[in-house]
Amino acid sequence: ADDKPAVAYDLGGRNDKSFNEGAFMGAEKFKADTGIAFKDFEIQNDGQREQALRKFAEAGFSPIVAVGYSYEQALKKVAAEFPNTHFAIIDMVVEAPNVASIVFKEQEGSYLVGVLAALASKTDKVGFVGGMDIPLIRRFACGYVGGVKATKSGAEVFQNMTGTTGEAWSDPAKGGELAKSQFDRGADVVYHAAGGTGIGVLQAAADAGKLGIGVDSNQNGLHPGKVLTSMLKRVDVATYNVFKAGQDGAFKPGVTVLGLAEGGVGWALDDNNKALITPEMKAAVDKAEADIKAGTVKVHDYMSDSACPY
Amino acid sequence: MSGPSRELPRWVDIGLIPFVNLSAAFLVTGLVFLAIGESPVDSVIIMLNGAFGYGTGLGYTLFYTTNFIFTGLAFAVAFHAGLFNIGAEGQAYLGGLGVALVCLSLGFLPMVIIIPLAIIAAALFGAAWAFIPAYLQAKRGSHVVITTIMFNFIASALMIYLLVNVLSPKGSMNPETRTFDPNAHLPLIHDVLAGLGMAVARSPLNLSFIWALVCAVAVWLLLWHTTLGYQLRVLGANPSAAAYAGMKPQRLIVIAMMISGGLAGFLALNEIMGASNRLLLQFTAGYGFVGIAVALMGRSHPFGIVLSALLFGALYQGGADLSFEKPTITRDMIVVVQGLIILFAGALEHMFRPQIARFFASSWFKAKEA
Amino acid sequence: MEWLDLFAQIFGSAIRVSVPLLFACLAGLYSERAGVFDIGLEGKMLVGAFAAGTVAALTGSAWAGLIAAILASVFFALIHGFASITHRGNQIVSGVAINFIAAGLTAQLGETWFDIGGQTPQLPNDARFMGHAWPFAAELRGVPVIGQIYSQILSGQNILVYMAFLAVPITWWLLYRTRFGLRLRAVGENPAAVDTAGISVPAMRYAAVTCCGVLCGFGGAYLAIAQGASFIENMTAGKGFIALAALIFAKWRPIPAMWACLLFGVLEAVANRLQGVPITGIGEVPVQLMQAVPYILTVFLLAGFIGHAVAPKAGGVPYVKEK
Amino acid sequence: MAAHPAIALAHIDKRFGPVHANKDISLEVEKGTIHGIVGENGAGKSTLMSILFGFYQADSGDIQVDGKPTRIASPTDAIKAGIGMVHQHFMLVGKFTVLENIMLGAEGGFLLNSGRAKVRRELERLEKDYGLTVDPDALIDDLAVGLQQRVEILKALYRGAEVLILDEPTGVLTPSEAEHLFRILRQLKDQGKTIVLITHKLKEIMAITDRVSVMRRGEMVATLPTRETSPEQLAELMVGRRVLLRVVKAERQPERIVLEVKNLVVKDSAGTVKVNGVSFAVRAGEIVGIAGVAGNGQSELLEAITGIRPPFSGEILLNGTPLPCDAALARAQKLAHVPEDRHRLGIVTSFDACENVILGYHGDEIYQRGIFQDRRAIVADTEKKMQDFDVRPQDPHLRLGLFSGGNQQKIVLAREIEQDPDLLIVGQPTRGVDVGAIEFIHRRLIAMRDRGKAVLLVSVELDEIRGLADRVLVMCGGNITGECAPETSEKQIGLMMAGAAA
Ligand SMILES: Nc1ncnc2c1ncn2[C@@H]1O[C@H](COP(=O)(O)OP(=O)(O)OP(=O)(O)O)[C@@H](O)[C@H]1O
Ligand SMILES: Nc1ncnc2c1ncn2[C@@H]1O[C@H](COP(=O)(O)OP(=O)(O)OP(=O)(O)O)[C@@H](O)[C@H]1O
Ligand SMILES: [Mg+2]
Ligand SMILES: [Mg+2]
Repeated sequence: ADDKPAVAYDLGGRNDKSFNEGAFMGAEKFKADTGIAFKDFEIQNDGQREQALRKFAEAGFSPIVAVGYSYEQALKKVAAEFPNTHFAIIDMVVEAPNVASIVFKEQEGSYLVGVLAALASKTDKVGFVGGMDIPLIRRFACGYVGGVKATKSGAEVFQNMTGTTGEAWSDPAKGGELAKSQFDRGADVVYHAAGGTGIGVLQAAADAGKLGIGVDSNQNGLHPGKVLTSMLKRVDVATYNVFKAGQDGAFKPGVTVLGLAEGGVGWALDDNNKALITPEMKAAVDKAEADIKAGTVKVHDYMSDSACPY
Repeated sequence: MSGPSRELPRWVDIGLIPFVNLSAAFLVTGLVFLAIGESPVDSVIIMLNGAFGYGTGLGYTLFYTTNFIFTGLAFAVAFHAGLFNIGAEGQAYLGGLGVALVCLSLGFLPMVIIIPLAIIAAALFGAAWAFIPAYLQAKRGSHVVITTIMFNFIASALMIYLLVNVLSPKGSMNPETRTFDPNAHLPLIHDVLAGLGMAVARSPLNLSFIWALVCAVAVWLLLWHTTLGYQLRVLGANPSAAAYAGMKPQRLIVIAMMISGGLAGFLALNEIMGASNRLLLQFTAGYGFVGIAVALMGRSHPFGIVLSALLFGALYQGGADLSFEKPTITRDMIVVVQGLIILFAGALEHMFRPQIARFFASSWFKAKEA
Repeated sequence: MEWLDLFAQIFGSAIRVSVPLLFACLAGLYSERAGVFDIGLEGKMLVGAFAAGTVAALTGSAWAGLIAAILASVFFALIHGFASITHRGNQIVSGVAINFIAAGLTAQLGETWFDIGGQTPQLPNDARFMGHAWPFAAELRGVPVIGQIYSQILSGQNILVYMAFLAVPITWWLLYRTRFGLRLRAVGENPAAVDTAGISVPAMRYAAVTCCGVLCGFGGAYLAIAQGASFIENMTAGKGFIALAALIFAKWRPIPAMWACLLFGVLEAVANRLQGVPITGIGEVPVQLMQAVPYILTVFLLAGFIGHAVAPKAGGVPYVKEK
Repeated sequence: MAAHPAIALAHIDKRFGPVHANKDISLEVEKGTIHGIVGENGAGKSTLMSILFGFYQADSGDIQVDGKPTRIASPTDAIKAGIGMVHQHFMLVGKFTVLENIMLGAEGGFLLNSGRAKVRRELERLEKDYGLTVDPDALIDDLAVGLQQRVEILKALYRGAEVLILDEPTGVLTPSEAEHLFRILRQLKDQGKTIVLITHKLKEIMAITDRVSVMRRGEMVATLPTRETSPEQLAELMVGRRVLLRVVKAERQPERIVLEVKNLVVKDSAGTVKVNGVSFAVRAGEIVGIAGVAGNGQSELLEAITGIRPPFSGEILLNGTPLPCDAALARAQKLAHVPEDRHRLGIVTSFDACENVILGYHGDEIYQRGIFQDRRAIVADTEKKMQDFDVRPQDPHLRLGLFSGGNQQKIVLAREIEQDPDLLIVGQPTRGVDVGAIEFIHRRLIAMRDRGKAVLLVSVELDEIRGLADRVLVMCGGNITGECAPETSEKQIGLMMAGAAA
């Protein structure tokens, strides 16, 4: 069959500087590498998820990458209707013979930036601003706290969630306010896992002369010198791999878990933040990374028991 | 004694003027298309094809139409009673809660029992949410426009709370309920027709479409063929006359708003019980507000409402296809078009009337003198 | 001592949060006091925010952004005026239309022009209104009460914050001490009286909706280029409606409008701050409840349980001379 | 003529859609005189004066003020030309003070402060010159109508009006307030001001004007020196033919009591007492008329009896049983009601005639078929009533607003009378109705009486009361100030209307 890959983004949209943008970058890279064009679609409301997937399938696209756990129900339905089309979903497990599920060990990446945050903090107080309050984001938070506490056991971590609905992903003003309230309480580094809302968090950090930590994509460049690092969640790699497998006729259904060892998560070091990362910090985070890969340090997965032991 | 000289012919009033208003809205829309560098003509073709050109598209069009019939009727009933209910959004939201509670808790019952129960629940919950603003308007004179706006927001907060903290299964990422048992799914039209040996394309179009048409007829009968409807219309046209005639305005206000809220609640039958089969956040997606435009376009008459709901349904579905085909056009464009229609067909409905009236007055004269 | 700090922090946050509410609320005040109801505050702020974000990004100037925001918002205000003053359309319907058009158009144009998900580009600091610390703010931070108020609340805000609070006495003065205000209030109470006094009712009402547009423009600019650093789709997120609630809560008067906005601001700041923190005796208050409080309060007020809000008499009714 | 007339209107023409409100009207008003304008409702008096004041634009015609051709395109122009107007409905802002109302539009600068002082000074002067006393800091809403009217006059004088137009100024006044007003008007005239006075009350015309113009159906039919005319002549000019002031009716003996009102107290929505402990009875076979200046509690009395407004205290008995405050139950107990204000209460102008014919009786069994309304029965009933009352056009499906005023009133009367009630309550039965229809309506009312029904009639037209009623009750200030026979002289009744005990 001729190769017609497609991506359906989540509500944040293709250019959210974060999660969805990762998928877009992966698809773009695939296009650049192979010359094969792809089609993508930004939904505007929940009702369109099913319609978008069905339209892609009807038009003969395959593989189709659904970006985000919210596609679960829609994908279940549509995948059953189109058994010969290949689908992939990110951040969620959908069990169907024609669906590949890709999930990440966000806790591991978050642990690493937690280590960096603890070392960079002068006040021994750091913050976390989540987007929508869901188990997935708690998993980020928990890994982060783990990293901080492992580095400075006395450090304090403030946690805020922006909201409980989809809008929590796109409310930068609120994100900024939450970050400021954490700065007021003494925090000097704040990590966000809040999609578009996080733009406000990083902005507030930059405005206040504190440090932010980006998420998903490399956000170091948003405020050079003001973003300590970014927790990378390689949605781009995942998307690329799905497309590539589709091209090679090697589509593999089932669950793929991408952690540190698999290169699915990590932290970003580039020109924008290299002045912020001291050699000691780099050494510490490299060690933590090695420990996790080796299995000597196990980062707790919040979603395994809905609890965070740190 | 002269005849009805100031009157415009009826077809002008309910046909030509809305058509002219609509054309103005589409004209401006065309300009917006040009402004973003898209051909309006191409876009219209894509939209028409998307809305009517193939089975699934038509199914979606009618699916959206169903929503608009419900919210349009909801607005119209209150409007005839002189009440401006812009709370359909919240009432529909609560209607969803009613439907979900029935479907979640009674999913083991046979479908023939669940469906009427869900209809009742949708109406009751929607009506209950309309009751408070109605009561406050009737007894305390708080303006229903403002209170229903406030109640939209309160409904939203309440539903978020319930979905996040009470209704969503543990460990789930989305604040939404589990999927209902199959018995509690409204049959999809394509499944029903398949059962009858007719193959039509898949779409979320479901039995609530029929229910919407039934409601339209029922509203028509209610308003123009029952004493209650008569009283509601008197209340709307001349509240003092209603008091003079011994009607109970306070009670009528509450009744009108509750009927309105109940109709809005039916939106949930289509969206929740028919399409998504689970209760989710913000499923009302602005349909309640668009209902105002639908009703105004349809001159607050059920049959007009069905037609204008079809127009808005086509716009929705055609717009979805358009944004799918043309990456530069987002769904927001459809929001713009809706806004323009509301503006021209609603707020500016009198703009072209004097000119049209003058035209007819003059040709009237000519005909008379000839 | 610590609770004083907490108080200062919450209040500082409340001020930042209440600024867009205050702009929109005063905007609505001009319009509604003149008898033109406006539920399109939300939409006008949104186009203001979009214009500000766009122009500030293109020119690199915050002031150019502000002017653009005002112009765009006034344009939409004039559409509302055209429908409800010139053509005597239904003001509620017109407001709904404005909100729809604004929401759709900003997102679509943002997407068309910038292609970054309906946003405008991230602004550098010198294209924004930045806060400036007042002299000795840092030094006085430790001084209880006065120092805290000075350094954490008064100092360090951006210029639009000061403008918002300055707009309150100005509005009061205009409304109650000038010819313009007298006529504006009269036209919202009895337009026929204004008409027979030889004053043009449409002109007064257009002037009022223009004021409304200007202030909504300020509110939008604040969101996009002062508090935030770009326009983001639907970034007003219901603030226009909270402002409307505040306006009713203030019974359409400027000084109480400020208190109402601050009250709603404090509610949000407290909600942000207390998130997830159980309160002794009550347990954890759901954030949703906190978010709904402004609306619930307004309903209570409208129901006459806390005072009584009487709208301007001619509000919402088009003025028809030859009936 | 030596001096120019203060006002000269020439060939003024004005249409409102199909209504030809002013047809080629010319009028001259001498300087320093009081000029009366009379005419039936809808004759076009207000329209003409609104054109002079620039509130409406004439379709054609010219205006001269003080001999100079003047274009009056807006009230501003009129004010500049020295014309002031006191409208039929006051143009005041209720929530403003007297001072602010007077300033509005003449603030004298951007800031209010300086203007305020000037208004105060000016008010003091006007008070001294004309005895026009009002508290400048009182809220308009708190003032009695008479004082509100004074504010309107002050507004005009403050703006330097030389010509003052008053549109039905006494309709809302008590006789003593009206007397006070006339004193002020005479004083103004003595100071050289010109006054145009619109009124329905021929007595007032005779009492105060120097010249009088009569309008009929949009036309100016005559302008006469008041000295040389009589009320009879004016009435004839107004309606276009001789008016029968007497209605022919046979003697009848009243029978049992149908309606009994005991110590009724009614308050309005603001809480002021409007009916102050009124008692009376109406018997079968008699028409009881209630006379009085509009606004003396008659409306509230009717509303209380018919169940629209809950009484504060007192008792209302119909056929011996207490009448609950419920318009529907009152109808069920055979009480019919033709309301005073037809447009506000009696009809729904946007509905078809047949839908108006069931108003109030919409629940009646004959209009129902199962759970639905029986459209056919309703239309048939409407056709019958239209025929009986000679309603034209005889189209049950025509929108009521498209019938003329007289025909609208006939539809209301048909609806109420044909119910064959025991008690008919009628307010202003012939307001805005032409003479032909007046006679018809009067005959139907008398026929009711002759069938042994009780009729309670409220009208501001003394002639109508005296012509129809078997007994006359006079109301003033919420009290019944007297009862008299219809033959009692107008002067005597007038005295009672002013509050003097009989
Ligand atoms: N603004 C208007 N629009 C349409 N028709 C109007 C308007 N004003 C007056 N008319 C019509 O013009 C005619 C003359 O009205 P006008 O008010 O001048 O009568 P009037 O002599 O003052 O009556 P009244 O004694 O009842 O005050 C009436 O038929 C009336 O219905
Ligand atoms: N506001 C209006 N809108 C539409 N048509 C009107 C309006 N006012 C009057 N008409 C039309 O003009 C005609 C004349 O109305 P008008 O009230 O002047 O009648 P009339 O000659 O005074 O009759 P009557 O003596 O029965 O009152 C009516 O038949 C009616 O159809
Ligand atoms: Mg008049
Ligand atoms: Mg007439």
